[in-house]
Formats: sequence, structure tokens, C-alpha cells
Amino acid sequence: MDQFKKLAPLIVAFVMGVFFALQYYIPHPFTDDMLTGMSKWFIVIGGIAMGLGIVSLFYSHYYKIKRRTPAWGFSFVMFIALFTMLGVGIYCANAEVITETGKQTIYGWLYQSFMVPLQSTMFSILAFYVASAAFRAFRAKTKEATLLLIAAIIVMFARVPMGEFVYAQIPTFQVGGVTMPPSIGDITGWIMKTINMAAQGGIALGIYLGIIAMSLKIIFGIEKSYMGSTK
Amino acid sequence: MHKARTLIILLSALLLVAIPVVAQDKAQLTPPEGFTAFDTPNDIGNSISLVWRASASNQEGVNYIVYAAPSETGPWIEQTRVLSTLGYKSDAPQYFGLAKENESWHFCEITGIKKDINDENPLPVTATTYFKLSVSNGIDIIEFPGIVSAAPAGNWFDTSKLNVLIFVSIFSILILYFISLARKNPNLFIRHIPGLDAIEETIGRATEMGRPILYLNGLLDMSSLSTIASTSILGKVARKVANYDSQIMVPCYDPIVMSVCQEVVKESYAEAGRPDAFKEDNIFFITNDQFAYAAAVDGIIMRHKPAANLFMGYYYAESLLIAETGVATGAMQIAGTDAITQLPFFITTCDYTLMGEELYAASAYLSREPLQLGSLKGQDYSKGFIILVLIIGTIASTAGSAFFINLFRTF
Amino acid sequence: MDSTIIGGWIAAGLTLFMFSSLYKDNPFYRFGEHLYLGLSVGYVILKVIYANIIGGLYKPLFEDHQYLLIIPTILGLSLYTRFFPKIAWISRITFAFIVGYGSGLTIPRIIAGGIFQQIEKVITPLGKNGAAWWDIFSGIIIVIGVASVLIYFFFSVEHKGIINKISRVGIYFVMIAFGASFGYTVMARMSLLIGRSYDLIEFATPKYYYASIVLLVLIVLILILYETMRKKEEGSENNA
Amino acid sequence: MNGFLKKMANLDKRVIFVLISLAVIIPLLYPLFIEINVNPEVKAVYDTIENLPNGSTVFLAMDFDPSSKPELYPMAEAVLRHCFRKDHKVIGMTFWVTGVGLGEKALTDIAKEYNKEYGKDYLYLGWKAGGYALVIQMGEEGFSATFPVDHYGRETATMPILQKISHLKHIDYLVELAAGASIGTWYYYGKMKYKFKMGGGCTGVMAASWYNLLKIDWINGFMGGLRGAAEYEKLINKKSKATRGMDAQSVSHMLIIAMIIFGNIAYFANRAKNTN
Repeated sequence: MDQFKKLAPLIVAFVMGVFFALQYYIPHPFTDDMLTGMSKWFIVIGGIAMGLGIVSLFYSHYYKIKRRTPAWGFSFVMFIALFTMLGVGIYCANAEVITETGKQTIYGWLYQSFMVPLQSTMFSILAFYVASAAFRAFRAKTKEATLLLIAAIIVMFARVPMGEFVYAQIPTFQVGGVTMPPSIGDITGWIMKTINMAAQGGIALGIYLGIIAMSLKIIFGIEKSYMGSTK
Repeated sequence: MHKARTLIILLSALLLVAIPVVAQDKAQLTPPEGFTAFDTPNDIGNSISLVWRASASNQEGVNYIVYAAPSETGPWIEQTRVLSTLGYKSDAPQYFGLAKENESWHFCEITGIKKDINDENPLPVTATTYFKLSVSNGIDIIEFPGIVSAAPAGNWFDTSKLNVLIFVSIFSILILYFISLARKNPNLFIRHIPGLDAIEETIGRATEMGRPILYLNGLLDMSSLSTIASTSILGKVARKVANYDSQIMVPCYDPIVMSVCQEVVKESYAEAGRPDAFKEDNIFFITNDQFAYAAAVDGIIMRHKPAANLFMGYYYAESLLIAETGVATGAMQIAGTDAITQLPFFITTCDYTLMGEELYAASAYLSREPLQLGSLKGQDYSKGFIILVLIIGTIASTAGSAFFINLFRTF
Repeated sequence: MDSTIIGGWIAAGLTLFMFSSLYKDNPFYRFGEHLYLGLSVGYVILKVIYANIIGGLYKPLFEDHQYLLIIPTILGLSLYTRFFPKIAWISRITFAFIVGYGSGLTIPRIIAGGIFQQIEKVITPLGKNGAAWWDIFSGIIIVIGVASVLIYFFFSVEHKGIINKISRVGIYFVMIAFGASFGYTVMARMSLLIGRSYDLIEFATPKYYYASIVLLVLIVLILILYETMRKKEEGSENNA
Repeated sequence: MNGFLKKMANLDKRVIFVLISLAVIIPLLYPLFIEINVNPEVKAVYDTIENLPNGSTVFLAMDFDPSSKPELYPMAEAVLRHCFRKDHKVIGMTFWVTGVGLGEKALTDIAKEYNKEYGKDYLYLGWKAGGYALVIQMGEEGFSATFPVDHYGRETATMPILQKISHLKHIDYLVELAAGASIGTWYYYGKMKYKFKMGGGCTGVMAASWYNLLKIDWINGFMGGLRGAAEYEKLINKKSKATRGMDAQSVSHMLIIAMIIFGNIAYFANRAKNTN
């Protein structure tokens, strides 16, 4: 039985892996149906699994309230928000608008007035963080860091009208029929299309090989840490 | 007045005579040759292909008309018209390959049978269907003698994907070969990856400071390879954490990933001989919403002030939201991601960043298992192979050969 | 007060709550964070109930009689065996099912859609646009860049000598690329902040009864009060 | 001096945050109106509307929601200003139910600026379920058959604006402001059949792919992101939200660059001191 416990998942992973790798080459409706069927299966598995997450979340906040850990009141806020959303959503049958009239339901209003500003504010905090990260990290301590910061400065400068305007004040001259210096848009375009593309291409190819190796190790049972076993 | 009328009559007569003459001139119609029907190759079984040799009368204004019928006796219904200047086999390399002669064969794919020419909802072809072909110049119609038939069928191998199969084989053989080699000769050299060497130090530091370690798995689910790689690294990290008697917190974005992480960490503690020290509550679910997750993780970082933050897996815009908050608390930060768009932000906010493939190499590196290291060697040879292809391919295509460009075409 | 004005006050308040984290962790941020967490989980649960459970399982199973859906139901439920240590191993089959599926699906597709696509991009004829020397140069730079970055990722070779030199070149490519991407992204991020700022400015108009300004002043005052009280508490604790 | 350099090199983050907020908010309130070069694809949209005879009809599809409001809303305002100034008639609608209020606000606000009369000079159809089917129906059966009542619930059949312009084929220009893939719907079910001219605007992220649409003639011009909107504002000589936004972009970008440079100067000065 112990042997079976260990082997069963490995067999499942192998069969699933080999089948869906081969599926790519087989246009037959049978395998095609399997592929679309599988996406439906995962919707079911994912839905049922969400219960685990909810249990975990409820437990940790219930625990905070029960033990009166510092600032446990915020866990109350969490529960109130959760049940309000849930209750209103069920009341409106999960419809943000009434289909016939296009009128917003109270559920839609809740989403628009609470979720949307919260979401876009969290997202916009990135503007501050981009600045503080740039200030702290872009120091010409090493050759690599210098390249990083120069490239960033050039691109930032070129992206905005003020940069374009300042750059346009530089007098241009002709060298063999070519205007020098090239426009700042062309310079950043070249960096993005050449250097950036090459570096991203190299990194991506490495990633793809890493993914292939990882997949093979899983299919052949060499990598099984996802089962908790590191042996 | 009289003259004018005569002139008009004369002119009309001339025109009447001239039109057929002009038309005749335009269309020396030759009947199409080599008309055949067959099941479309490389498909799921919902279409029939018709091909015929391009006729000598091909020119602007000449059409081929395709008729279909459920039996040899009809009724024949016009299905489609193929302009003689368009619709060649060479337009469908996914079915017929890249052979030069495809340019002189017409091709028409029938996926549905119309009840009449204006039918907008043709019935899908499922059974044997009969076809006739004629060529027309708008005035004359010449029919191809003979009726052809075919039935659609699902195919068991897509030959247009042969090139992919070959490369899957090459990479698989390389990687599996070096894995099997490592079984025999387990002493493999692996270069240093500073970010991974730092993990040990980081955990030690966390123990000294009496603060936890925060570990994130990224935002993708368990079927994604970066998440699998991340949980695998978590196993190795958790084992060290157990050895050092430190604490690890894993806030999760996906409930299944959470379950896997609980399992992985639990096993790691057991293997380290500290099953009693494992706290399942430290691996918990937060939410499945990107920015709510980021807000909550930021809260955890600001309040628990972890000694170290490890971000492994795939991230989106929240990467900087979380990592920059971590900087403020003075935590040691190590990131590993294959999200290329987020790498610049991790590089600027973390002490160490595992870039792309290094994320996938990390678990092999940390475990030092020969089989895992063997796969790294196989990956290296694959990279060498790709470099060769890039150099030779560029030279060849510059020299005018389309071989390599065609080799990497996908359909 | 109609619902747009109430909505404006809520939006202005929540925006300022979340921004307050830039100062430091504080009760306003914690409130916003927990509110957001609760709302988002409620939203996720709704989506799961309606899309996954009712739409994905209940209807197809009981109305369209797709009985095969019992298999994923069992697989999903088996995840709950984790609560019973004796049969907890069953959940691993579901893990293996998902992981195996992901692995198999990925291999050919990442070669066709990833590796092939990248190679195809690189091996274009050099200088196809009238063979301008600049295009040829750029083409060569791309090949060198991709190759040197790949060499940087060599794991089984010690990085010294020529390999070290080439992989250094690879790192230079990577650094320029990251710097450029970073700079390129700044604009998108600033756009988000500009959007938020416009909203706050709008909520500061008389139409919304100066919501942003009133709330900002209130939040700042309360934070100052909170900080001084906390400092006092800490001070008295230290004295004691 | 020494202390100052150290402070500069390790500036408190909160100082940076305050500077960034100021760099964004001040230009929004007190714009600088920095010159912007107008790209040909934006000029093309402007020229089309400019060259239509006064009183032509422009259909404005505002297919976005609040999340892309910063970029697309200024475009809607600028295009509306241009249309109303030329006395064109405007029919507005949206495919995005979450954006239905935005379209309404843009139309009402700008119409007020130009004293336009609802139902005669402009009309807001609003949102209705149906997606591409709505486009087909507007083409085949007409606007008032598709939307018997407008956004406000008023009957459309009797509105003066729809008397001459009853079907999609009657419009002179369709401007599609898109945060998603809705342009395909307008092209396949609308433009392909009824042959009206089409132009538009998209988010900055989508701009690269819209250049391709320009090449294959789906559209005759477009505005890309906030910058595209600012260019349009320059063309109609009414600098507003987008231009201010671009000013904020300029100032904040330059601020970040300046901070990086000062940070480096302070860092090297410190290091030189320390090694001495």
C-alpha cells in the first residue's frame, strides 16, 4: 500500500504529461475534445479548491478575533466587507447590471465605488515606488549598474515632450548625408528593438529550456517535490 | 436626325457582335485538369479539400465554380467560386508543405455544405460528399468531366508539426541523456549562483534576529511550471529553516498552491527531524485578487518585518509594490522569476535576483541531487545547440536560403 | 446627496487611506487593506459560486448530464483529505494530475510558440532593407546579444576565460535592456497616478462638497493625534 | 556640507514621495503647456473631422471603463470639442457597461460648453447587451430600431437627429476609443459592410498594435495613449486634461532623472570624502 501511495501520483503525472504532450500533434477530434474537456474540468477543480482557501482565511481571521491579537478589530472589518459583498452579490444574482436596461445594480455600485478606487489606488502607488527604487538603485557603483542607469535615463528623457523639446535644441549637422545626432526617438527605438530584444530573447530562450527540463523531470518522476517529497 | 438614328443602330449592332468577340478573346477556356477531392490532412476532421491543376485560361475574370451533392446523382448546388488568380495550394502550407509545385495547383477547402448559394449557415460536412467543378469567364461555363468524392476524417498526426516534434526530441534526448549520465557519474560541476548561496546566510540571520522569513510563490496556479519550480525551492528553503529553528510564512494567492506548499513544508520539517516545529497556519491563503493580495502582503511585511523576503515564481505589476515595501523594512530580499517584464524591478529592489532560467535551476542547485544537476548540463548543451542554430541560420538566410526560416515556421 | 456624491466621498476616502501607507503603516491603511481584502474575497467567492460551481458543475452535470464531470469533482474534493492525516496522500493524486497536465501541455507548445518564435525573430537576413550598413550592424548585435545572454546562463561551465568575457557581454546587454524597460514603464505608472490625481482634484470641487480636501485634513489630523498618543504611551511605558 | 551630502545620498523615501506628488499635481493644476510634436496618425483623425462639411455626422464609440479613463477620456473630450465646434452631429454609445457613465459625462459636459441641444445636435444611446449584434442591427434596421430608447429612457424614433441619419451607413466618420478589442467588432460588422470612415484612439499599451491596423486600413488615423490625446488637444487649440497630464509626465520624468543624478553626485562625493 505504501508503495501504491508513492507510485499512484507518479503514474498520474506521467500519463497526463505524455498524453497532453502528444495531444499537440494529434488533430483528431478525440484529443481535441479532451483538451477542451480538461479546461472545463479545471474550472470545477479550481472552484471546489477555493473552499480550502476560504477555510484558511476564515480560520486565520477568526483566530485573531478569538485570541484578541493586536488590532483584531480589522479582522472584523474584513468579515463585514466579505459578507456584505457576498450577500449583496447573491441578492443581485451576481449581476452588476440589469441586462435589459443596463442599469447598475447595488452590487455593481458596490464594486464600482469600493473595489475600483481601491484597486486603482494600489496600482498607482507604483508611481511612487518606481521613483524611490530608481533613486536608490541607480547608482553608478559598478559597470553594470552604470549601464542600467544610463539606459533608464535616456529612455525616460526621450519619452516625454520636455525631453524631446530640450533635445531638439541641440544643433544638427550632416555626415555623409545622415543627420547627426540621430533623433532621440530613433536612439530609444534602437535600444528597445535591438539591445532590449536581444537580451529578452536570450533570457526567454533560457526560460523555455528551463521549463522543458522541469516538465520532463516531472513527467519522468525525477522532480516530485510538489508532492512534498524531496527524496 | 435620320443619320443619327442609323448611326445608333449601326453602333448597337456592332456592339452586339463585338461583345461575344471580345469575350471569346478573353476566355479561351480550357477545362480544369486533375480535379480530386480528399479528406483535408492535419485537421480535426471537419473539412474536405479539393485540388485541381491551374488551368491555362487563368486570368482576371475567370472563376472556378464548385458544386456539391450528397450523392452522385445530385442535386448539385453551387458552393463557392474560386478566383482563378487566387486560392492555391501554396496558400495552405499547413496542409501541403512548402513544395514549389503547390503554386500551380488550386485548392479549395469545404467545411460546410450550403443548401443554396446564399445559405449563410451551411451544414458541417460529416459524410461522403460528391463534387463537380466548372470554369467560367462570366459568359461561358465549361464543366470538368467527372465527379469526385471524399469523406472528412479526423487525422492522427499533424505533419505540419513535424518540425516541433523533431526539436522536442532533440531537447528531450539531450536533457534525459545527461540525467542518465549523472546517475553513473554524480560529480558534476555547477557554477556559483550568488542568490542561492545567500539563502543559507539569510536564514541564519533571520534566526539571530528572531524574525520570520516570508516566501511568495507568485501569482500563477499549480499547472504553471514557474509555480512548480517555486514550490520545489520552498521545500529546500523550508528544510534549512527547520534546521535553523526559524519561522517561514507563506501567504498564498491560490488555494491549490497553498495546499501543495503546506505539504511541501510539512515534509521538509519532517525530513529535518523537526515535525513538531511545523505550523500549518503559517502557510495561508489571502485572496485571488492581484492588488488586494499585494495590499495584504505589504501589510504583513510592514507589521511582521520579516528578516528575509523570498519572491519566487511569476509576478505581474505587484512585484514592485511588494519588493519596494520590503526594502523599507530592511529585509534581505531574494527574488527569482521568469516574468521578464518584472525583472528590472526586482533587480532594483532585491539584494539578489535569479533571472529566468536560474529560477528553474535553483532547486537542482540547492538539492545537489545528481539527477537534477544532470538536467542542467543537458540544458547547457541545448543552449549551445540553439546558439549554433542562430549563427548558422543567420548566415544561411543572409545568403538567401530560406531553409532555416521555413524550419522554424509553425502553423 | 445622490449616489454619485456618496460614491465620490467613498472613492476619495479610500484613495487617501491607501496612499497613507506611503507615510507608514497606520490604522487608515489597515482599514483600507482589510476592507479591500474582504470585498475581494467576497467577489471571488461569488465568481466561484456562479461561474465554477453553478455554471461549470451543477448545470452541465444535472441539466446536460455530462457525467464525466464527476471525475474533477472527486479530484477537487480529494484535496480536502488533507484534513484527515490517514488519507491525506489522496490529495497528492490531484496535485499530480494538475502538475502532469501542465508539464505535458507545455513542452511542445513552448517549443513552437516560444523557442521557434524567438529563433525566427533572430535569423532574419541581415540588411534586408536595402542592405544599409546600420541594419546589418543591428542584426549582428542581436545575434551577439542573444548568444552572449545564453552563454551567461551556462551552469555546468566555470565562468572564467573566454566564457567569462562573453557572459559579461551578456550581462551588459541585460542591464541596458532592464534600464530601458524600467525607463519605458515609468510613463505607464505615472499615468495611473495622474488618473488618481484627476479624480482627487475632481472630488475637491464644490460639487462634491470638497470631499478630498476635507478628508485629507481629517486624516492628517487624526494621524498626528494618533502618533503623539502612541509616543506618549511608549514614553510612559519606558518610564515605567 | 558633509551632512547634506549624506542626507542627499540616503534621502528619506517620504521626501521622494512628496516630490513626486507635487511633480504630478502642480502641473495638473497649473499647466506649463510644453510643446508637443504632432504625429501624422493623430493629424489624420483631426483632418478627417476638420474636412467634413459642417453638419456632418460623427459616431463616437466610447468603449472603455474607469480603469483607462486617464488616457481615453481626454480623447473623448477633445474629439467632441472638435465636432461641436464644426457643428457636426454626434451619436455616442459604448460597449462597456462599466463605462456608460463616462460617455454620458463627456457628452453632456462638452455639449454644454457649445450650447448644443440634446436630440437635435447630439444623442447618447448608452449601453445595451448584444455586442456585435447591435452593430449589425444598427446597420440593417437602424438606430431607433436597435435602441428604441436612449440612455435616459427617452424614445429615439422621434428625435430630430435620427430623421436623416437613421442607419449606420449614413454616418460620415466613426471614432472608436478603445481600451479593449472592440475595434474588431466595428470593423467586421460595421465598416466592412457600410464603408464609413473609421478612426480612433487607444491606450498607450495598445498603440503598437494599432499601427498595424493603420497599415491594413482598418482606420485612417488614431491617438495612442495620453500623448495622442495631448496632440489632439494641440490640434484643436484647446489644451486640457491630456496636455496637463503630459506636463505632469514631463515634470515627473525629469524629477526622477534629476534625483538619480543628484543621488549619484552625493554618493561619489561621499565616497571621495571617505577614501580621503
